[in-house]
Amino acid sequence: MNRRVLSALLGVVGAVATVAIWWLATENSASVYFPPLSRILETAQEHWLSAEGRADIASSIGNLLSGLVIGVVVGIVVGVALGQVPLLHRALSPSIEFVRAIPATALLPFAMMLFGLGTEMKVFLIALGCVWPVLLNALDGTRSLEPTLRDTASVYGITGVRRQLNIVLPAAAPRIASGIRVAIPLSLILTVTSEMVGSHQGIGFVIVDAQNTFRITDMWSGVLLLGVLGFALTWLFGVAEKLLLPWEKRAERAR
Amino acid sequence: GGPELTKTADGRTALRVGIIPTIDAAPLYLGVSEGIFAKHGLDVTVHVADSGAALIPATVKQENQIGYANVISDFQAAEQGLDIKLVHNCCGSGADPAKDVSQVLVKPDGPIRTVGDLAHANIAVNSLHNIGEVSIKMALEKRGVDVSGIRFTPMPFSDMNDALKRGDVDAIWQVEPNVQAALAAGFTPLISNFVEARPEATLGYYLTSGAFAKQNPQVVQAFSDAMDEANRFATEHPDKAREAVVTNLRFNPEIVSTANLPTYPQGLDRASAAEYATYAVKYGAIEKAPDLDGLFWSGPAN
Amino acid sequence: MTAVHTARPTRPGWQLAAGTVVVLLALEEILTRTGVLPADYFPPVSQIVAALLPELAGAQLWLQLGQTLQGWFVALVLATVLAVPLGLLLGPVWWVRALTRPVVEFLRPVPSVALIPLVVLALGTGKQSELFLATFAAFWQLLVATTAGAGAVDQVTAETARCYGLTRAQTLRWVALPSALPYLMTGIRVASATSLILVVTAEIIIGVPGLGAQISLNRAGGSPDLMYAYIIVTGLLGWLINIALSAGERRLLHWDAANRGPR
Amino acid sequence: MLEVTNIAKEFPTRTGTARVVDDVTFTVGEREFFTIVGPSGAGKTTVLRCLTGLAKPTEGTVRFNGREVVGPPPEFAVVFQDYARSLMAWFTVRRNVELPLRNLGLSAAERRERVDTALAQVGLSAAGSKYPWQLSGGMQQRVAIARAIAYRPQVLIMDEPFASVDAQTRADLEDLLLRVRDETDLALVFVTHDVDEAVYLSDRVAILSRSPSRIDEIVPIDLPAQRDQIGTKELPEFARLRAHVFSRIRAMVNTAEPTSAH
Amino acid sequence: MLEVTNIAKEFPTRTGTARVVDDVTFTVGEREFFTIVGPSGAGKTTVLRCLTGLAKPTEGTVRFNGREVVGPPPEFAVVFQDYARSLMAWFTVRRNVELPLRNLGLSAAERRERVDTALAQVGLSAAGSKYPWQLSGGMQQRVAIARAIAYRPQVLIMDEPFASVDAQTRADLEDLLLRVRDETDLALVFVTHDVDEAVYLSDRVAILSRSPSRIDEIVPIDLPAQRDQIGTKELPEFARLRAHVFSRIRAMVNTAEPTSAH
Ligand SMILES: Nc1ncnc2c1ncn2[C@@H]1O[C@H](COP(=O)(O)OP(=O)(O)OP(=O)(O)O)[C@@H](O)[C@H]1O
Ligand SMILES: Nc1ncnc2c1ncn2[C@@H]1O[C@H](COP(=O)(O)OP(=O)(O)OP(=O)(O)O)[C@@H](O)[C@H]1O
Ligand SMILES: [Mg+2]
Ligand SMILES: [Mg+2]
Repeated sequence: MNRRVLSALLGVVGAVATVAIWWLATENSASVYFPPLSRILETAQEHWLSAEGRADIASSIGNLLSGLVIGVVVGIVVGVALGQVPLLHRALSPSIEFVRAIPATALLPFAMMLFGLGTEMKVFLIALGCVWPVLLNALDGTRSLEPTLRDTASVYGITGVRRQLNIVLPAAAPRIASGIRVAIPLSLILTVTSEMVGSHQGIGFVIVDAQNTFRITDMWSGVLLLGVLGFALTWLFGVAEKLLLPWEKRAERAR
Repeated sequence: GGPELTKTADGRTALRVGIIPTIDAAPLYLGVSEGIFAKHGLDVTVHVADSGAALIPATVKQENQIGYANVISDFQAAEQGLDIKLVHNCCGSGADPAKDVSQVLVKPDGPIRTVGDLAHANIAVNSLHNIGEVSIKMALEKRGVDVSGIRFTPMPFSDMNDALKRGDVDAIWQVEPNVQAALAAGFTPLISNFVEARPEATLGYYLTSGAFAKQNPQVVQAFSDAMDEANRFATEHPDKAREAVVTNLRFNPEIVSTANLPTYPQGLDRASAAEYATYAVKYGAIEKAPDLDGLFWSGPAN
Repeated sequence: MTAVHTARPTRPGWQLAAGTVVVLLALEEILTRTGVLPADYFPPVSQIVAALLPELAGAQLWLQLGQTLQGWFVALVLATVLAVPLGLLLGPVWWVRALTRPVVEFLRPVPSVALIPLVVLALGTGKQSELFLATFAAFWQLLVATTAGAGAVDQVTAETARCYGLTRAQTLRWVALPSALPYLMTGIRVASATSLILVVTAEIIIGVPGLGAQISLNRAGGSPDLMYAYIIVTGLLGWLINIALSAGERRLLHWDAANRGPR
Repeated sequence: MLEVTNIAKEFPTRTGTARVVDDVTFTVGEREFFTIVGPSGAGKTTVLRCLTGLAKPTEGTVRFNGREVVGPPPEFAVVFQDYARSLMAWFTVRRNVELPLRNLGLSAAERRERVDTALAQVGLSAAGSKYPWQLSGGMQQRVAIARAIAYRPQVLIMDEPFASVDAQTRADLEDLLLRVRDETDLALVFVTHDVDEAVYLSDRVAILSRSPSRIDEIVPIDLPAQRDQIGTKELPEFARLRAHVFSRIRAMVNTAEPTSAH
Repeated sequence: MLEVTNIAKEFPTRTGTARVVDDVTFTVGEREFFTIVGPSGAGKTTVLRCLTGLAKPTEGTVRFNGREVVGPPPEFAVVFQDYARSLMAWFTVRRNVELPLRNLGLSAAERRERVDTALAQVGLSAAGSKYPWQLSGGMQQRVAIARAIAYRPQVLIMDEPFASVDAQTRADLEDLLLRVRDETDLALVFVTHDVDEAVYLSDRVAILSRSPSRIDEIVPIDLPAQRDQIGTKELPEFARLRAHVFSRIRAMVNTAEPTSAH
């Protein structure tokens, strides 16, 4: 059988097995905190499929995607730039590391000060969180560019934008991709964080509100939805990656 | 089950009490520093957490034998089936609106100038469907304002002043000591929502898990007795109460010195809880009124 | 011509970095003093420093710093010890990867922050909750980095190992691990920040002792200066940690193209 | 000892499959020096990869001592054409050479001795503590050779192992191989583009046709067993064999895809 | 045109610096075919890197048309010894060859034409749409050569460009170089280990001593300008020059660090 089909099938098997285990483990659960999966699914269906739930999802996904895209683009651009200008790297790295270490929750006031309470603030916060893994990976990927390749570009006057697009980015692409794969779940986490303040809508809002009012089943249904979303986003990214980086399959060069 | 209680060398029962960092915690600290708990055979350590969302689970798990949550959170937790018992009043509103720890404030030059204007305001609260929302609506309704058009926006107290300044919200709900900062920023108080909602109400309770209460009724009683004393002490010595939060919670002494203090009432107040329950149902914070008999601890006899 | 010079890694040392930091701080000072940024809310550096200095002299700050540092370290080590062998062992086995992928991808985005009440219920409000949250978050990031790194082995190098009959364990140690190491070190730096952030967040929300608890206390107590002082200490801690990690990385990866000297 | 029977190899392409090796059969005996020559892109490397079990032939089988080869047998050592990538950048030269010896049950002293000998044999005694990327191309290639020799395999498979070394060093290394073969009963499968080298070293030379490749001819080299860089190459038989092999390769390069160099 | 004056190159090591090139001086004239030979590890690649401005000599200067070379001048093209790593795995062969042409202000049609010609010249017309990792070693090397030729530089610098191709293809490519030189006024700086090749192609052959290297001798090759694979190599002068260069290299290999092959 085709390896790809088999992979997908195995994935389904893994997923089904996990769901089954969860289902059985919580079937008769009386714990408030670990309700039966069946109840969680019911709640999820009730809320997330309603008009209100769909609006929550839409608003979160909108913010999430904008933040993620901005974070990824800025991360790549800055990372690739810093990777090639060691002076810049040295000058900025303490400041970068400083900002990076501050929890998003502590940066919330700052984001609010800059953008008020609206969508911009949330997008900013998400982008700010997603930027780091992409930036660091792009930076390191650029720095370890194969020296012979770097020399080739120099010799043939492949400079400027052309060098970035044709040499540096493809060479750093596998690293950048791994950075993006870390950024995707971060964007979901930050969507939740950003909706803790000043919002009336969104998946994060629903989760936090449920948490504050001890509606744990509702909270689980939100967490479940986040998982599904994260899985979908990662899967989509995997597809995009295969299309954008076809040469990477050389790793599995004919056996 | 639940973890075994440990005793100190001199035979006192070690008790961990969870609290959130507000002025409400003053009697608890005084109880420790003034030896009140020791007198009742308890060795209390205070554990501070940012929100009730973490405190109630820790209490249910009996990691903190005693916890704290406001009256609405208590109802919500009970409604969701968390096994809690309210043990003692923590803090309450007095009868004098001028001394309320809680205010709804607006910008002097903002869109909202009068209490009536609040009917269509966007008000910042620290958490939706909670005490702020319920008490504001209660207070406004008592003033004859239609509350159906009010919007609430959640954010931390510390962010509210700026949000109001920027115009992100029309009004903010602040509790002490943040009220002082808001007044210093030039904002105008419109209503004293705790006092106006219901004077002499209990707003927050010390609670424990039902299982713990069942197993250690004497300890709970001792705590309750000690809190009676500690609350009385705090009421009689407001300066010491202020000092307690400055020392223990590192509150800014200047701000605390001008801040209003809540009342620290005796025993367990059911009447105000019943009234809050009614309104909480009305405003959708809970679905149906809790069984207060089950929720309130009724002494070691049971 | 736009001659592209081979970048010669000049080492202006810390002066340049420090200079940039000073410039940025001065900028903040000016902006808040002139009122471009609201000063009563976002205090000028000088004010924050003034609040910080007495703390530096006392024991409190260092005690809390120690707590946070310990949490960060234990969580990072735990996450590394769990994720790296798993990524290296499972990464190359395609069917294991296929089997576990949906579950992994599902668990990864679950925000630790949303799990706090559950974690508190299961583990309490002590250090172990903080460690669980931080390890949970850092684990996935390291797993991704390791899996990507495990796929980065040069084909000829891998075949060399096969030809010379290196055992699976040897190939892992001598070929797969060093090949993955550049990815891994980047992953560790990302995860280190995550771990620190979650430790501090747990301290803020659950009240586990540490810098976060101080941030939370000072916020509640209406002392923004002190709150920012502690936030800055957190940032500085992250910065110092990164310096240490980078130095370790340069030693460990001295053979990597990124760290080879001038040519 | 080593039997290659009717192997073929296809690679998947966008539009189907490309048949790179069509039908190749040969055997290599004990202590034999077997060389494969052929035009660039003929499929020599592909055949070697099948031989070692690194690639699975689409058709046909490879057997070593009667057992089918499915993965690299521990008795084999390989020097890859892409030698630079076969060295581990994170290990010193010594460590690179020593690595495969770990599984042979040798004492540390024995390992050290083998490494020292091999490095000396390829003229790299002084480079042991350097890293591969600090070496010249030819030096890297010699490290790969030293590694293979130190391993003391039963079968040594080498893909253009002397492409990057100077003529004198090359001659030295050629003689080294012959000597090692005599001393340790080694069989060699060797790929080279240097026809002189092929004839000088080999017991038999297989000429591969252009891809999809078949064995064009297997030329037995009936030169005296004791080879000598000057004496052997002066023999008329050497010149004849050399000319023969060369003309076969030339014929194939020129017929199939003419370079426009003419 | 190209003047290399007293260059030296040191590399930092753990214990100080290693002097790899000690003192090298030569000039390359217009249309000259200048070849550098020397033992493996002599420093040939290092000298070429200084020449192109990819590395900065520790001492001495390199001038091209009077200007000091600090980075690769646009008039240069280079074929690296490590050819496999100089190709971009993410581009097809065509794209790899075409990329440098983008800066030359050519129309798409002109670019295509140049790429087609160059690929045909190295015998890879059929491989244009393949990826580098789908090619054999020798084919990859020819892609790198095609890229350099399509660029039509004023100075072409090649580091063992024919190491991985068969003898016939090699001869074809050698003649291709000579032809391109004649047609486009190209100057070549060439490194090879094949002494025949060096003498056959060059106007002058520089022999580099072992590292820390100096120029041992620069041998003018006074063969008729019009070279021919058979005719030229039959000239007695060719044999003499060949023997002379070979003996110099041999002397150096054997004196400095004797391989234990003897
Ligand atoms: N992964 C692959 N996918 C498609 N075609 C391939 C692949 N690998 C090799 N080929 C093709 O197989 C043919 C033979 O390649 P191989 O490397 O075996 O040649 P070779 O005889 O070793 O040549 P050289 O002497 O140049 O090294 C080439 O035409 C090459 O394009
Ligand atoms: N980055 C480096 N660090 C230290 N030493 C180096 C470095 N690069 C090269 N060398 C040393 O410089 C010397 C010359 O290397 P170079 O690559 O120039 O030789 P070469 O003449 O091109 O040899 P070959 O014919 O084998 O390619 C070698 O001894 C090598 O070890
Ligand atoms: Mg080959
Ligand atoms: Mg070289």
